[in-house]
Amino acid sequence: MKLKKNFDGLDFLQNNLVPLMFIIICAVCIPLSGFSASYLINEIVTRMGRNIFLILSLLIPIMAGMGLNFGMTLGAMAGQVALIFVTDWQIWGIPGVVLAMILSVPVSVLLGLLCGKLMNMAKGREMILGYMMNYFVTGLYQLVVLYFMASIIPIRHASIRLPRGFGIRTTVNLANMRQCLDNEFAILYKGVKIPVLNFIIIGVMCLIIVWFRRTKLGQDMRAVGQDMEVAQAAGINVDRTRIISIIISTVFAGFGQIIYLQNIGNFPTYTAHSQIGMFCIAALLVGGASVEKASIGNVFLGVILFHTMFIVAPRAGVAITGDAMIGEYFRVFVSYGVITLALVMYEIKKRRARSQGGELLAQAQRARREGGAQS
Amino acid sequence: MKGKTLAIRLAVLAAVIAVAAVMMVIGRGHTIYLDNKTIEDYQGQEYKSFERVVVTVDGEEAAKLSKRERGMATCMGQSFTMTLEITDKKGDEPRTEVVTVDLPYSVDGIVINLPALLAGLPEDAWYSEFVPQVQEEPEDEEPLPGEGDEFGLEGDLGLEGDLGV
Amino acid sequence: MHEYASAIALRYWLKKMGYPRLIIAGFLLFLFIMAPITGSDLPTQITNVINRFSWNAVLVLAMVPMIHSGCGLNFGIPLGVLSGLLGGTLAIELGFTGPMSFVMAIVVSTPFAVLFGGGYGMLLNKIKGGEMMVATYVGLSSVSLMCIMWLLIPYRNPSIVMAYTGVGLRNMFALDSFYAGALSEFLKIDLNPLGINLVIPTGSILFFALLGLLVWAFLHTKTGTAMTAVGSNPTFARASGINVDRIRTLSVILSTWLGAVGVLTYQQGFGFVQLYTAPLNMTMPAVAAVLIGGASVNKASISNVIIGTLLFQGLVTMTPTVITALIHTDVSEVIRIIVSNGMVVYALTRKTEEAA
Amino acid sequence: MTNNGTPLLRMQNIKKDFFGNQVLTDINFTLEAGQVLGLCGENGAGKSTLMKILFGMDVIRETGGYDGDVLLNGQKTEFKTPFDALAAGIGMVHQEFSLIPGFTATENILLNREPKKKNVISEVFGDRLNTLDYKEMDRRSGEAIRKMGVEIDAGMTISSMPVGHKQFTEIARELSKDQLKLLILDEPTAVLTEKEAEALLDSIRNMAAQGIAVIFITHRLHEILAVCDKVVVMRDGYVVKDVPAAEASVSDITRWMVGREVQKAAAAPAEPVRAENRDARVVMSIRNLWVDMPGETVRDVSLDIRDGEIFGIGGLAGQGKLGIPNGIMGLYQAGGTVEFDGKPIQLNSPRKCLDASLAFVSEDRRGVGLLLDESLEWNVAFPAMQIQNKFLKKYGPVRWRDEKAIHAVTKKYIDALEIKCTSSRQNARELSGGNQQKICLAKAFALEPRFLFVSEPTRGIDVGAKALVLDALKRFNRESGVTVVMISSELEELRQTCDRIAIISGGQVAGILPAADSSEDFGALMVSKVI
Repeated sequence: MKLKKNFDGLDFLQNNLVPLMFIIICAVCIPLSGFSASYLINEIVTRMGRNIFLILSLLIPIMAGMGLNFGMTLGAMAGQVALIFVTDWQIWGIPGVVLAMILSVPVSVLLGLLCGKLMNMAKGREMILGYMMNYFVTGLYQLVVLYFMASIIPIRHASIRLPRGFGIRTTVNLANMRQCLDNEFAILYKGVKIPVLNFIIIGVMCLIIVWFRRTKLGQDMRAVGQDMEVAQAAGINVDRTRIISIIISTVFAGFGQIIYLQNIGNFPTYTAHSQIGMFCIAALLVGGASVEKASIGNVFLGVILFHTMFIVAPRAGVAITGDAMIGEYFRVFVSYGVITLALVMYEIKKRRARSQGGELLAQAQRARREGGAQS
Repeated sequence: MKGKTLAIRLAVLAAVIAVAAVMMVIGRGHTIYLDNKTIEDYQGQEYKSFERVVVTVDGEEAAKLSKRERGMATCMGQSFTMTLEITDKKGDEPRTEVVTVDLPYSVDGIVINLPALLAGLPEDAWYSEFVPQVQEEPEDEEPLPGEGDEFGLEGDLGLEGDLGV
Repeated sequence: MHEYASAIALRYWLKKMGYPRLIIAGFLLFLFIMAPITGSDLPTQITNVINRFSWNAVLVLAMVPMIHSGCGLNFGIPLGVLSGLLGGTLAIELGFTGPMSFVMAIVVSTPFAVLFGGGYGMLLNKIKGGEMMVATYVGLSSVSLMCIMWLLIPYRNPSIVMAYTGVGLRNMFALDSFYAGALSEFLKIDLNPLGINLVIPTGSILFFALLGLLVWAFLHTKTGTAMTAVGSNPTFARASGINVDRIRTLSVILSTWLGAVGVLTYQQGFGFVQLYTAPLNMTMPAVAAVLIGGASVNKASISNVIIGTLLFQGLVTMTPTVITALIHTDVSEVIRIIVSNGMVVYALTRKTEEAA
Repeated sequence: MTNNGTPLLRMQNIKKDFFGNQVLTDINFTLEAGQVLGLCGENGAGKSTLMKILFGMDVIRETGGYDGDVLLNGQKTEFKTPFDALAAGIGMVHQEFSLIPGFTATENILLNREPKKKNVISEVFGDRLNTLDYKEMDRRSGEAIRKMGVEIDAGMTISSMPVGHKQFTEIARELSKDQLKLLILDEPTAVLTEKEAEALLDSIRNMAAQGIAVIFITHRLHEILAVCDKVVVMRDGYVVKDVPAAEASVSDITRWMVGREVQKAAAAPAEPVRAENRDARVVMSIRNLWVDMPGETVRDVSLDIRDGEIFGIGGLAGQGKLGIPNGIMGLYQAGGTVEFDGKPIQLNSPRKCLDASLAFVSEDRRGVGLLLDESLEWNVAFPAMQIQNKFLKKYGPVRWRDEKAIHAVTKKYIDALEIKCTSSRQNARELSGGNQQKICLAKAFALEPRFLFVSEPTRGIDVGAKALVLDALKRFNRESGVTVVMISSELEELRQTCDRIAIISGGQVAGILPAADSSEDFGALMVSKVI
């Protein structure tokens, strides 16, 4: 009985504008950049391994109708706090990663709870609120890490303290857990290193998300996401459901940040999280997701396209203009531009449905009159 | 039912804490410094350094030590096993020994004197803690997070000026 | 009974002021009291606050028209800043110097402001209700686009282009021979000869007063009245025959233009032009200031601007000296971040009677 | 089916007032299991308030509860929330759909009552992580649909369903509740095609046969006769008739619904229709108007309004009477032709209408009519200032607000309309409903229009204020010779105020009658074209 959808070229174009644009950009830039295929693939595979988990954390709030969770940065900060402790305690390798994840959970839950509560106070403005929460919580994070750590919160090792005696150095070195996940079971194939364990973790995460959609909570979130009032009337605790979705997202973002940073091997203590939200959201949108709909497929496609663009843009920029900076700026512009475009399209779509009712009425009237004239 | 749920939750919480504890033990990293130095006077006896020691940890060669040299290896967990290929005197056939040492949890860097260890002396003879030199940091290191702060008051806050990764 | 009534009055007043504002005002008062005790010179402090006020007030004023017409907080102010930067750099490129370059910078930036503001306004009309998020990203993407443009536009003036290559503008350049102090030097009152470290940049303050008066006057005209009505209840305005979209676009253009003038005022006080990603750093102080001054997401007045800028800039200038002296740690940066962003979060979570 | 002769539901002496405004008085009726009760009455007769009481809606409690008893199986019950009512076996299908658009019919039918399967994770994190049992869901929704007796596709998403199927999904949802004993259907056929309505009636019979009692509210009277066992007619908060359906006819019910006490009816038209109006020229002619106003769709309306008269537009809620002024004044998308004073009026442009000296007092005072957060002065003077450049001082090209003139005109209307306020600078939000309505009138009067639409001028205001508002309108009409079109749900009010009254039904003009005609005639028109 399903309505058959006619394939409408224009519609397809409109719905997939962003991915198509990116495919074109990549297609133009890859040859210009002059990178070898194995280098490019190796880079992309590495970046997929470290980034996908973070992006997956965005899916659940979208399901609950809370839009793109700009507040995922809160989870990233929780992950960083955990990593600082783990580094200080000298726990290395995979045990260190696991311990950091466990430690990040209470912090993430607390921040997610705060964020979720505030978002419930600002329904319809969740995204801008989450965006502002980043900066607000960044302030709190700096207060804790820069002033409380090693003064109130014990930090043993002088090597990660600032020379003045308290606060954490501007860079935290994760040399002892660098790529410990990436290297476990890694396969080297024609110059491409495949971080198998990372992909196993990502696979498990995908399965969890698929499973989660089939749980009662997942069903409630979908209901809340589509119509809060109906869900409320049916007895679903809307506010609580929304808070839970943000908490889940924050916790997963914390894990994601830990996976991300163990790959990099060190992180700038005070800025590592600041761009992560922007990147993940841009990548997700590039994969064809929108503010109200996103799938696991969008995540994978998005990571591949976005990172390809990111890798090749500077070199391609040099090839075209002879100035490396232009490529750098260009890729930043494109990431922001994509988010802007997605937001604008979402807002316009929300308001478009209206004007069609009138046409139908006029037609019905005409039909009635013609029918009357004939009889 | 309530009680059961609570019990299950507590059990899971305990399990998570246990995992964390296990991680703290098995993931504890130590740096081990191996000295091939002569101990001149331990209870009146002298233990000569070996001509040459090749240290292998986890199948990888960690150090090749001649006389009076110091090697380094890293280790996770509370015990450290190494395979030593020892040449006592010049021209001798190397002999192989496997040595396992238990490491104290709270110490980051451990110095082991190999001749003393292999002679089977008590712990205080071969073990000492590695104390890193206090590095005098240049005091002018910029402690503040704001990257754009070089203009005194002008690094106005907010949308961090740091575009890109 | 009498006490009871006054308690109600007090509570009403507290509610009207809003707790965050009172806390900030109280904190600032505390700083002023502590300043002499910690050994910092009060007149110097006051000079700093007034100076910073005179630099920033116009930027904060740029928030007002858009809030009035119901477009929300203008997170897209970088667009205005970019128009100002274009005006400033082009005026210098065209060879103007001294105070004349300031006038020309405003003149040159005006068409850009109208163009950018017009386009931006039309975009915002398409997305009524979702302005703030889109505005933020319009700001971000336009700034990153202009980063490319600063490199590509063929500027020639050696005092502003990059030293080695001669192509593309510098990250930052001094305005000494151009419009630095164009306003602040005008009618400057300097009490240093009398032994008091107090300097008042009269010209800058007069300039702000003039613009503030213009905005105030505009809000009293027929069109200004319509603008307020559009912000207060767009459906009412539409039923009263107002072209809501046109009024909103006008308010955005006005905000953008004020943003352009605002950044030029800032630069003449500061003495330097900062390009590339610097415009992004202009947003939060302005938004936070107007909110601290008592504005909400859909109501703002000139007095909000004055009070807010004084409070915010007071906080920004006083904390480093006073708090550092008190606890021997410079937490000012962190306090600034927490206060300004916390203020915005607070404003966003307050329920507003939506008339849609 | 009855337990020892106790009826399933007994309403005993139910009384309810909203802040002194009596809306229900001594309601008594009973309902047996397996019976279908048809409940009818005009808008405002108290049907929905009664159902809200029965269903335990929050509004009732928030406005001070009710008097009298609701007996369920002989037990006195009082529901604190709709969920209590649901638990007790009462289901209600509201007029507005309460469905999740992206869910399938099955998912909606079992919304928040999905059968679940336990798993390891849910043991730890709680029941909400139980997985859904899709097989069981399909089975249960299938069962509910079978019970209903109408075929709908359980796997189809709501957003791609025709309207009728959405309605059936809602009904199936109630039927899927095992404990369901009593089902309330509030105008379920309003959105259905004739065929679907027929199917619905069948399914009602079907449900009744299975022992479920049904309260069926509708304006389509023939449906009541076709399916109901008994008919309860309400008017002005009273039950005026409670008879077996077999003993009633459509015309009986219509009469009961609108019939007034003899003396009351006689008093209806306050003034006789003025003779000169009968052949006054037509000042506005409306042809084939359609308006896309959600909930008040106008389909095809043609009207001629004569100069200087007070013209009433009445009809049941949702039939489109409100759409007419909103469409003409450009607030909702409209089509057709409207001529004023011989000149065509451009539709979809509020400005053009106002320029042509038309004015409109909206039924949505808070949303459209007022600037709640601005002063009364602004509210009164704003449209006149913007449209006619009144209350402005000119300095060259600058047009400056003339606060003095604004103050004066506001003061004038505050006095004339006896608006109670502390000062003319008070914010409109702080006024009571009646005074807010008067401000809306003052706003329109300040425009000095030649033609005035007034939509629901007395909605939500108390009796004293009602009389004042209506008097003010009449005076405005008589003294300034302004043509007034008044739209109201209250027929009596129209008959007291207007010269002629058009009744809108189904988005079309059902007929135009002089105010002096009998209530029964109006009643018949009201339900004549209901869709």
